[in-house]
Amino acid sequence: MKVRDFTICSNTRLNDRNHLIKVTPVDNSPLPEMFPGQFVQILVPNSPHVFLRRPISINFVDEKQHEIWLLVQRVGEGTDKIATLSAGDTLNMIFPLGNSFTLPTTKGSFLLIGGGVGTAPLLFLGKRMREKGFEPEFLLGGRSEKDILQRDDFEPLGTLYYTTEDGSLGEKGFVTQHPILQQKKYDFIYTCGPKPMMVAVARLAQECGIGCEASLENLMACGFGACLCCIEKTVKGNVCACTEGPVFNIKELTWLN
Amino acid sequence: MKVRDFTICSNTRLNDRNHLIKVTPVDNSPLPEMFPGQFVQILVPNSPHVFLRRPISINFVDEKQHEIWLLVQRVGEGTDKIATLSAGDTLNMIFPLGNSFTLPTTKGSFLLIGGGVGTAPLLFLGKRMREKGFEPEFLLGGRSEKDILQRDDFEPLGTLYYTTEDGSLGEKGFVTQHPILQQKKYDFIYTCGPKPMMVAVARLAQECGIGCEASLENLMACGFGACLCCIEKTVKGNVCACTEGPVFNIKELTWLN
Amino acid sequence: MAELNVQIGDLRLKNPVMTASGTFGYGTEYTDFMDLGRLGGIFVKGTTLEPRQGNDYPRMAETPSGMLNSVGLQNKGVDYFVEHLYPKIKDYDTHMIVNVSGSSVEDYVACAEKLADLEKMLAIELNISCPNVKEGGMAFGTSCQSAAEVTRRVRKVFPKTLIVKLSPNVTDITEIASAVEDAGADSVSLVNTFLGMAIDVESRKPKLSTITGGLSGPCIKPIALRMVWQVYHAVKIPIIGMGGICNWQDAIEFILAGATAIQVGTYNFIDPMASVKIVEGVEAYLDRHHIASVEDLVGKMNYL
Amino acid sequence: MAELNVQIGDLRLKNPVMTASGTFGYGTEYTDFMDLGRLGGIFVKGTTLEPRQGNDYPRMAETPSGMLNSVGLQNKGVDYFVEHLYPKIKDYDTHMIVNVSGSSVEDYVACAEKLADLEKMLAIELNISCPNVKEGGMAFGTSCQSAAEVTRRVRKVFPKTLIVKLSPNVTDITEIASAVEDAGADSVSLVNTFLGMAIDVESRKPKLSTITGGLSGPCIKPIALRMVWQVYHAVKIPIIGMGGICNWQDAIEFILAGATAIQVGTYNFIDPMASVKIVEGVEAYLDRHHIASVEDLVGKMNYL
Ligand SMILES: Cc1cc2nc3c(=O)[nH]c(=O)nc-3n(C[C@H](O)[C@H](O)[C@H](O)COP(=O)(O)OP(=O)(O)OC[C@H]3O[C@@H](n4cnc5c(N)ncnc54)[C@H](O)[C@@H]3O)c2cc1C
Ligand SMILES: Cc1cc2nc3c(=O)[nH]c(=O)nc-3n(C[C@H](O)[C@H](O)[C@H](O)COP(=O)(O)OP(=O)(O)OC[C@H]3O[C@@H](n4cnc5c(N)ncnc54)[C@H](O)[C@@H]3O)c2cc1C
Ligand SMILES: Cc1cc2nc3c(=O)[nH]c(=O)nc-3n(C[C@H](O)[C@H](O)[C@H](O)COP(=O)(O)O)c2cc1C
Ligand SMILES: Cc1cc2nc3c(=O)[nH]c(=O)nc-3n(C[C@H](O)[C@H](O)[C@H](O)COP(=O)(O)O)c2cc1C
Ligand code: FES
Ligand code: FES
Repeated sequence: MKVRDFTICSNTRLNDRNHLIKVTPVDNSPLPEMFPGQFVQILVPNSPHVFLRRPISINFVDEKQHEIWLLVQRVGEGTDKIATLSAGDTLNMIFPLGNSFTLPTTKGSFLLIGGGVGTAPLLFLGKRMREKGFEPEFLLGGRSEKDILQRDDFEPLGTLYYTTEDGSLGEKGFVTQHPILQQKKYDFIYTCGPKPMMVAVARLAQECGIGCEASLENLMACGFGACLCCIEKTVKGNVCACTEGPVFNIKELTWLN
Repeated sequence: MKVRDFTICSNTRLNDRNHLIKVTPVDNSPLPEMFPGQFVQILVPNSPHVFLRRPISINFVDEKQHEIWLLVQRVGEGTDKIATLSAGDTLNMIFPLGNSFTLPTTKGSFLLIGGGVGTAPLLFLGKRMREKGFEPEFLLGGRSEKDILQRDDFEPLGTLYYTTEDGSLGEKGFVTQHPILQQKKYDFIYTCGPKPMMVAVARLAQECGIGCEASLENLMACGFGACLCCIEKTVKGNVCACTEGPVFNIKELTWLN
Repeated sequence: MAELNVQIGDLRLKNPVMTASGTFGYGTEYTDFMDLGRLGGIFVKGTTLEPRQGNDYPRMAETPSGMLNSVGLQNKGVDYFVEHLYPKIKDYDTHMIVNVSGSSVEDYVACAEKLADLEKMLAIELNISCPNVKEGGMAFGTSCQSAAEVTRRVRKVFPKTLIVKLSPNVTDITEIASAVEDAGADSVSLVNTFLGMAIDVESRKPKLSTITGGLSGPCIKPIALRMVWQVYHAVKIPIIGMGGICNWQDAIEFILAGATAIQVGTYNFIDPMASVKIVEGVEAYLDRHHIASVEDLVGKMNYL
Repeated sequence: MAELNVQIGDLRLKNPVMTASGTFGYGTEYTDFMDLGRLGGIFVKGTTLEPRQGNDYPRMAETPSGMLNSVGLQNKGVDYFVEHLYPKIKDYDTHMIVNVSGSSVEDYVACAEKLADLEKMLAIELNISCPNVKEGGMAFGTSCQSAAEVTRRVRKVFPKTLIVKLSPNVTDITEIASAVEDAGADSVSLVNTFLGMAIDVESRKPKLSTITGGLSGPCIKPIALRMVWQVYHAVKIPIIGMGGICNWQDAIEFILAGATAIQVGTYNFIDPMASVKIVEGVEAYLDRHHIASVEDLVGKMNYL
């Protein structure tokens, strides 16, 4: 874990609520090794009402450009202030934080299911899987076509399936209603998105006997194990989502009990 | 009094600590009548630590351009945030606030003594005096030449005298040491600047039997008479500097008792 | 359109949004900014039997999300109020409520008696919680006995709506609330300011002439809200909640916690129109949530 | 270079800057960010006789310039601490101090007894002020009698430096401070969190699973500072001050008000290096003001 200032290289608005922000260390210092599922804690600048840092997933690590990508959805003052920064502005981050998705060890079929801005860590995961010779498939869901983010970035990584609530892209409905889930038997599912979606995915995975990891977005104060505020109830008792998570195997969680 | 959003037309850095900011109503609405000595209360944007508004004098009203000028010295987070705004940014202000300098009613010789950023309201006062046919003279003091602000704007309004602590412009020393004060008998002095300077000016005026008004910079919470925090002890008891001031005749003050 | 009326003692307020004593002058200071008739009520500056000059300058210090003040009840006394201020404000289209302060029980009683005679003064707020005066003030509000005593004595001479304003600087605010309820208060308002201080590290001097002063603003909101919730479960009389309210969300929080009405204080300095905006925001919230009357929301926090 | 050493009971601290219990884990969480040896001391997480799971999620809510928490003393119990954690932390080059919590006097005593045997544990901090547990906790810290009682009983079994941590949720903190001083405490630390709450207006649910929780951060600083100043004038034992300290200016304020040492709490979450920066800032301040030792500054606020 490090605390470091980053320069914003670019800030691209993807749709009305989502921004893709690419950052590089101010001092050009080397980036430590980072793993898919890990996150950063951002000090929100210029904000009258935000006191604590804000956790944001590592969306992608571009080693060549020496950049970390962050996908930020504006939901309140913190994400708003972050999303309105411009190229050249500085951002202070604690990083990398948390555990990470478990990469497969044997060949198989893998589905990465993301909803809304929850697709963020799946891009990085897909890339790493691809690099290790796996063939990830992606099932991305959103309210409508414009809510499916970074399609161009996902494209080269594997087969893409979509669901939208209004049917404007892919199947109409929720991710768990996509026919591919009936048609194909996956070996493992990775998921990140709104909690109701992840619970539905977890239920489906359990029913079909498919292994599944989910990335949680519990409220956090510190992000590095000091405050014990972010706990998730697991079969082993309360554990910190920021250090023992944010990625959990659904078998450890008590969601379905 | 009104609360209104203003657009920043320009922000010019005058020296390392001082900025001249020109603003115009966002909605182009007419400006109410304003008088020299009055001030505005600025809502500081983007500031994590500033809670209350910040009082700033009306430096000048440019009727033609429909602009109010503000001279802002960076001394803390509030003035810092204001000074780093750019053309196009919005500023919310309550204005105009306070009483004003008393314009002369009969011809005579008048000296306007300002120190540092305290010269701010004297530009507007000098302009109004000039318009009414009076011939104001100005005695401006600062640490060194670069601290004497807006010389070009003062130039057309009347004779200028300077003192600087390092002698880089005009006489070396404090304003009260300028020889003109010995050479010439003024009918009235107007002053604004650091309190020790104003006290020295007041003492000198009293000794020489010259009438004198001073503009105070008491700490303020509201700026419009509601909180009773900004009081000045006067011969009539505690009064609000924001409504019964900021301009006081030195005879009302208890500074010299 | 949701019903905004609420009842405090004998007062029917057109809406639950009022302004807090010491932050709204006599209302007149705000007429440039709004139509005062939009408000449920206005609590005017703390008024004492004798005129008071208040404390020395400096009386104010900014703090994180708040401010300290040590005004010390500067006012021209109740007689001046009755003669010169009351005539000016009595016809505002809202309830004008005087905040009565004192340094002895006799002071409170004498002051309340004079105000009882004023036709348009339908309520007073007994300030037994001012931290900025040497004698009396907060001392009355930090013991059940003295709080009850001053309430009982004022109750005898003041037949109209009697609101008692509680101090948060206590171990258990519910005890004090119950004591003043038993002593005849029609309503409690809470909270007054928290005793705090600040030091300038370069001069090493306190930032207030009185060393300590009263802390107000959003910083105190979580504590004030907790106290309202506790008092709601301890008394039957209506509660007027305050402490850091800046917007309609804050107001709704206090109402859910158990406040029948609320007061906006410090935030008036920052946005003089805040109280009127809150009236609008509360109304829109009720409509959006299909709640027929604000009274249906009082104390209706959902439990997890 | 100014002298930064200060004395708390039998402890000689290399500097007055420590970190607050519950905000600094067991120190290990911060080793990536700093050399722990730069600190005067580290107060580890609240430890109880039996393991505790703490309260349910959600346990945290952001508030203006602060946060509410209701962690509820989640910890693996004193035996686990002694066996598994103490060996890991005992050789850090700073004082490690355990924050001892309990729900009965017997708990506190049993816990303190076990810690008394640890060679490198030179002090404990008795937490009689936790607002987030159903039984005991804050209840001990809000009455002189129970505060004195638990202090006296622990004093008997714990011969090393005994620090008692006070609750700010009281009418008169000086009474409690005096009571624990008389009962044998070597030092008092203050303040713990203020009891507060927050409600989500859309769901109308409390933001914490426990409804109320402890408020910390810069928002409470003015009140905490006032309490330190009051206690300084009431007791002779050294005071450890805390509540919203974020930078060296805040630390100097507390020292001027009467704190011999300070603790940094919530702000560690925002800037994990804050405490080390404060050590540097305090030193620079002393040098700039030509003050030979930080002990010369304790309680040296100038009066107006
Ligand atoms: C490990 C982790 C990774 C995350 N990754 C991303 C990411 O890559 N991109 C992204 O846009 N967001 C991500 N989030 C969520 C993001 O942290 C929150 O949206 C953000 O903190 C909200 O801050 P705010 O000030 O904008 O909104 P606030 O004003 O604080 O809150 C606005 C609304 O959002 C809710 N909210 C706030 N924080 C959370 C949270 N942590 N979980 C659920 N609801 C919340 C609040 O209850 C409120 O209703 C992540 C969260 C975690 C814990
Ligand atoms: C009627 C009036 C007119 C003013 N006109 C101008 C003007 O035209 N241009 C200008 O630059 N400034 C003016 N000031 C002063 C200005 O308001 C303060 O400098 C500003 O509020 C400081 O805010 P800050 O957040 O930058 O500094 P803070 O962080 O609040 O304070 C920084 C330092 O400045 C001191 N300070 C803060 N406010 C005041 C004050 N009101 N008086 C004296 N010292 C203060 C503080 O004690 C502290 O030492 C005026 C003040 C008043 C009352
Ligand atoms: C400058 C100032 C003056 C005050 N004067 C009084 C007063 O005279 N009487 C009183 O009962 N409360 C007084 N108060 C307290 C407020 O009425 C209110 O109880 C408190 O500020 C908390 O609300 P807030 O956080 O919304 O400001 C004063 C507060 C401020 C900030
Ligand atoms: C998340 C959290 C957990 C805490 N846990 C404890 C604890 O276990 N024992 C204790 O005595 N104080 C605990 N505290 C209180 C702090 O030690 C400190 O007294 C308080 O937060 C005030 O200081 P601050 O404003 O600098 O945070 C905790 C505070 C926080 C924010
Ligand atoms: S967020 Fe602090 S322990 Fe996880
Ligand atoms: S600043 Fe509020 S009365 Fe003057």
